[in-house]
Amino acid sequence: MSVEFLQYLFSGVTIGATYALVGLGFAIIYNASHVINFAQGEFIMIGSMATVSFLAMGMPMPVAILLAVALAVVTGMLLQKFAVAPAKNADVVTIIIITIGASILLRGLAQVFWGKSFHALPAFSGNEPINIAGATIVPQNLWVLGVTLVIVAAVSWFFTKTIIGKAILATSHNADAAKLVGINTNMILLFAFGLSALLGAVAGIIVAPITTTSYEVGIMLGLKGFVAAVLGGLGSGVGAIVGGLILGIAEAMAAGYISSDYKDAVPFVIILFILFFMPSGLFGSRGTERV
Amino acid sequence: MSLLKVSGLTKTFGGVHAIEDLSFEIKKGTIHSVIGPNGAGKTTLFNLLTGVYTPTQGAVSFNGESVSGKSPHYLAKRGMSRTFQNLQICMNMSAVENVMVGRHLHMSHNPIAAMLRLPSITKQDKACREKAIELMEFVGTGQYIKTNADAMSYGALKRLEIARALAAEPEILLLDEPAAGLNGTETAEVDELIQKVADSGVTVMLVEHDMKLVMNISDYLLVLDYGKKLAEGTPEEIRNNPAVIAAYLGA
Amino acid sequence: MLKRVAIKGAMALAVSAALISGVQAADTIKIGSFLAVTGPASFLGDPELKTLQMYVDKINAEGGLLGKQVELVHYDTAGNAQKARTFVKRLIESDNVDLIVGGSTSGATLAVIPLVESAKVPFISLAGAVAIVDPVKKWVFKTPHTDRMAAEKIFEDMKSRGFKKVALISGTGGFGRSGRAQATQVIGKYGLELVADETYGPKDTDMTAQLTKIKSTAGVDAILNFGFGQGPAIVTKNYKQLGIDLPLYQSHGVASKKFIELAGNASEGVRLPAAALLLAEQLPDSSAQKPVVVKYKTEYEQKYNSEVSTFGGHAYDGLMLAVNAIKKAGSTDKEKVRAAIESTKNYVGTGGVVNMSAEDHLGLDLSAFKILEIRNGDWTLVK
Amino acid sequence: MFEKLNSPRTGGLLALILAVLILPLFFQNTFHYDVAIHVAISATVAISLNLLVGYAGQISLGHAGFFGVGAYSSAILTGWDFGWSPITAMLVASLAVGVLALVVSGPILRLKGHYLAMATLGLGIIIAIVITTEDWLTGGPDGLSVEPLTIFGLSPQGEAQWYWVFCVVLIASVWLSLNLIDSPVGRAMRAVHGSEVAAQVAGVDTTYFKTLIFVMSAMFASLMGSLSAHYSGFVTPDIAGFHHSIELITMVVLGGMASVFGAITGAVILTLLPQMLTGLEDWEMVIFGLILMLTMIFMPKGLVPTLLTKFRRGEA
Repeated sequence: MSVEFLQYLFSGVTIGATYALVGLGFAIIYNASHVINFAQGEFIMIGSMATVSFLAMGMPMPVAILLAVALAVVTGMLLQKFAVAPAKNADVVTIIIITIGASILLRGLAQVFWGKSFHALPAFSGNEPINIAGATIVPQNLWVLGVTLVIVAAVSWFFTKTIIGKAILATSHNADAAKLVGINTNMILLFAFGLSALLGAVAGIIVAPITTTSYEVGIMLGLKGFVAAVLGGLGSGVGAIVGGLILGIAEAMAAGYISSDYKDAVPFVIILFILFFMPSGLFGSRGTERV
Repeated sequence: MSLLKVSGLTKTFGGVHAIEDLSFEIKKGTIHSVIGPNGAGKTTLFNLLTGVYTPTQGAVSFNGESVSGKSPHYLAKRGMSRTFQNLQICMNMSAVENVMVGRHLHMSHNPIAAMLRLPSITKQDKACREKAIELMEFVGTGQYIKTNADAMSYGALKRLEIARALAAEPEILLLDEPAAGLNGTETAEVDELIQKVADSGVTVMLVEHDMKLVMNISDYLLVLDYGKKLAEGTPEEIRNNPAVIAAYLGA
Repeated sequence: MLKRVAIKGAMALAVSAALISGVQAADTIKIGSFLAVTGPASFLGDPELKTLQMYVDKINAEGGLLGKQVELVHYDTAGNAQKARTFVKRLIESDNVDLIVGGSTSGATLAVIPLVESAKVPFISLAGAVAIVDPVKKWVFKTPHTDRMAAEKIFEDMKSRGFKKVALISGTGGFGRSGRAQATQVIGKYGLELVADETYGPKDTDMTAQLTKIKSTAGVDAILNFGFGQGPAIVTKNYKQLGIDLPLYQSHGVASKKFIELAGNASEGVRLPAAALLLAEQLPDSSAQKPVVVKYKTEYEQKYNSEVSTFGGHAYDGLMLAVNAIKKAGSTDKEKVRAAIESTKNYVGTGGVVNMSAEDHLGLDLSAFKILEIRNGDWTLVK
Repeated sequence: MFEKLNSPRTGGLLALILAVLILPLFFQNTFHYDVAIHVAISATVAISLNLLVGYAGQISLGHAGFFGVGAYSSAILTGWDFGWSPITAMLVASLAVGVLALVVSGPILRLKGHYLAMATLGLGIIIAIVITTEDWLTGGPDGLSVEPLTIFGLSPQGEAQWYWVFCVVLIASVWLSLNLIDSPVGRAMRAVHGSEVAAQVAGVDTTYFKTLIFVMSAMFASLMGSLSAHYSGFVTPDIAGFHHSIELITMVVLGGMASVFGAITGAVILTLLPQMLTGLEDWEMVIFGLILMLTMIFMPKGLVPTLLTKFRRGEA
């Protein structure tokens, strides 16, 4: 393996891990409510920008991070309660427009209260490059990977082992049946939005030291997260994570070996290609339509 | 002569046989019912016959032409029309427009002419609307002509679907549980309606749970059980068939 | 029924049309502006707008211009050139402005040039591309140094350090694209050779792949990055991460303290061409620019409590050029004001000393640029 | 007589023509004309997009891509390199877009719901990236200037003349769309939305009709892109971008899906609103986002259909 390849791989995996977390957020909400939340990217923004602003108020880093994540979770729940829930019977496109409206609103608020400039979070544990077989990474790359792994493990434990997790899954399979067996589906939806906001916020915070952040950072990351979720097959958690990693690595490889000009087009070319041959993504269910 | 001939028809979903090695024939001008317990594969059979599903194995021939694997709209063109167990009404359209969609095959599809609203189109459209109204009255939904489909009752929609299917002027009409969810009076009305349709020369294939209705109007019956043919014959023969009695009483 | 709805719609449209036509203000001098205050180029538009507002207020507090109050009419383009066109039409047609100072990005400026030319309104652009004033358009001027000058200044410095082979990396936004084109054009003049040419998107968050490619290109003597926004900061961080020990040059697109803040200690040793404004107090007392830049810097930082950038400086220069020209013309007659701007001589601004002429609507030469190096988290002049 | 006036084709069209004729009386300057022209351009594109999204039920989040290809093709083909006549360029561009749409429609239109949204979004973004990147042809992010429009030796001069051009185009497209919707083709299209399987068993070749409407709507967007490029004399990649696509679909959904006059209303609102919010400076986005959300939450069917239902109920 050449040094360049290894370097591209590291770079791809780091950014891919972010896409994966955001994609997982999309998948969780989609699973629970069949809604695509175009405001998902704003959770990334809220996580990182709120941390920046709490730090500026003089709070220690861990407190700032906790508060920022909490803020994102609350925002996510408010979004569900006041914007998505009232429109639950509306058309797919209508809900898309509502969440787009929400994302404009959140971006606007961030711009008013946190300003328009770019910010960098300090790295969690220094900036000294680490050399691995000739390729170099910074400690923050390891943070991104580590935190992503922990979160993915926690989420999968949550869905398979806890009551609330199972209830979310049940709701996603059949909301009416879930209601019948006594699951409070409203709470479940609220919870799903909160959880997905948490994932977005965490993703935003762990990459901000590498990528910098601003009130606009959510747009592109949100879109790529959506691509990751669809690539994996909407609603599949594993799919979203694999999808995110594939996108990140493909982007880095394309920039390295093909042309950096078209790097941003790569995820979209991949998704079109995949959808052309696998209309429900990599891990999507391919059931026959019932009539 | 037989209008529809099915031989060795098989459909599997993920290894499970929904229909297994099924063969039967339907004669022109008859009312042919398919009965069987829930999950026997009746709706799957309809979906296979009308091209909504593609058979895993076996052949379907319609008017002597092999049609297995053909698309629904191709089969419609050949004279096959159907209704659905779970309503498939276009709720974004008015009742009469739903029936007018049923006449699709008899209309011009030139988009340019349509956009320019050429006289040929308007003339044809007027005739189509009249025919649709006529059909709505025929099935007994005359009072809903200007109503939006989403404002109609379940029973009315069931009959609207039949009107839409008839609008195509089919040779064979497949009705999937036309009486499901209807009360006694409504069922009787549908019973009468099916008889009327058959009298007008259309071959009818029927899936129905209401045994009284089925025994009343059917010329032939096909009994399915777990995707396989259990019995076949006239109502009288079926009534006395020990296997059918066992299956129905045993269940 | 539908008709009623449609008529209501029409009435609503008419009312809104009346609304947006704005109230015709009394006898004021109107300066129009359209800036990218939000959007990806907001770090340009934001300080520009703040500067314009601050100094227009100041002028008014000091009694106005030609005895009249100055009114600033501003619209936010969010960096969208199509929006810029609509707003410039609004400025010219609806607000009847006497002159326009604005256009944060080259794309927005280039898109409105046909409009101001046909409406014959003096326009001082705050955007970088050389194409804005080359060829010269009668009504269009600009204050920022061109990207060509930046490239020339950088290559001059590289040449003086004996470099031969240059690796270029640039953003795919308007600024980076235009800079890349200019750099490729002028590089030959300095006997340098371009051996790598990489790009990154305006919202990209990782450039290690591109830099790895450059790192593995043989014989590179120095790296030049043309871009603005957060991109150059990430390039700088990634460059440090990869342990590349070649000299790194940035363009004038990073000339604000924000860059040092974002890139952190990775920015140590980075060189860039920039206006004297960034050095302010460090300038020798002999410099004619020193009093101007120190004054602007102090006033801006006091009022807004944030670090000054050269972009705000461009707006300052644009406004002052306009004010001086109106004073000189003694009226707001558009042709007279235009002629007055064109005859600007020895205006000492934050960007340098401006000498305009009919052939030169920028009026700056290479001496307006200094090569700076970042040391200990601050700008220092390279001797 | 009154019955006829109540119908969208007679009453609605008359009202629209009346509005178009009366509006210039309120215009004080060419900026007002410019805004009206932008409304007309957006409305026309939104109507054609509504045929696809509102009537046929196929989401497209990449329509600005087709608009952009039309605009750029016209800019390039009429430019000095080629020197084509604008009308030829416009038609060729639209045909090319039609072919492009036809080629991608096969795999794309098999998709449903969010998958279709993703695919169209991706397609639009790829088009925008190509336009931004291939600067030798397109001028890159800084854009390209466009030759003025000449048709049979006539060339619209100034906003007032262009206003009439675009209004005629708008009225024509309203008329054509209303005709189409109320025809066998239109019913087939709407049936695809209402119930794809019902349409199929009624003999509707759903693939054909989805493709037809997708291609038509793409070609229409391209034509409008060309026209608007000639009007503004300048094109930048923004017009092909993701934000423009979202803006167009928002017009359709906000105004009302499956409503021709809804699309126009959406275009009016989304064009005027930003102009009216300019005074709010930093709060512009907040207010805009809020209006968008509240409208859609409380009127999920969009403004025109919701208000119509209210009025009808009031009348009954």
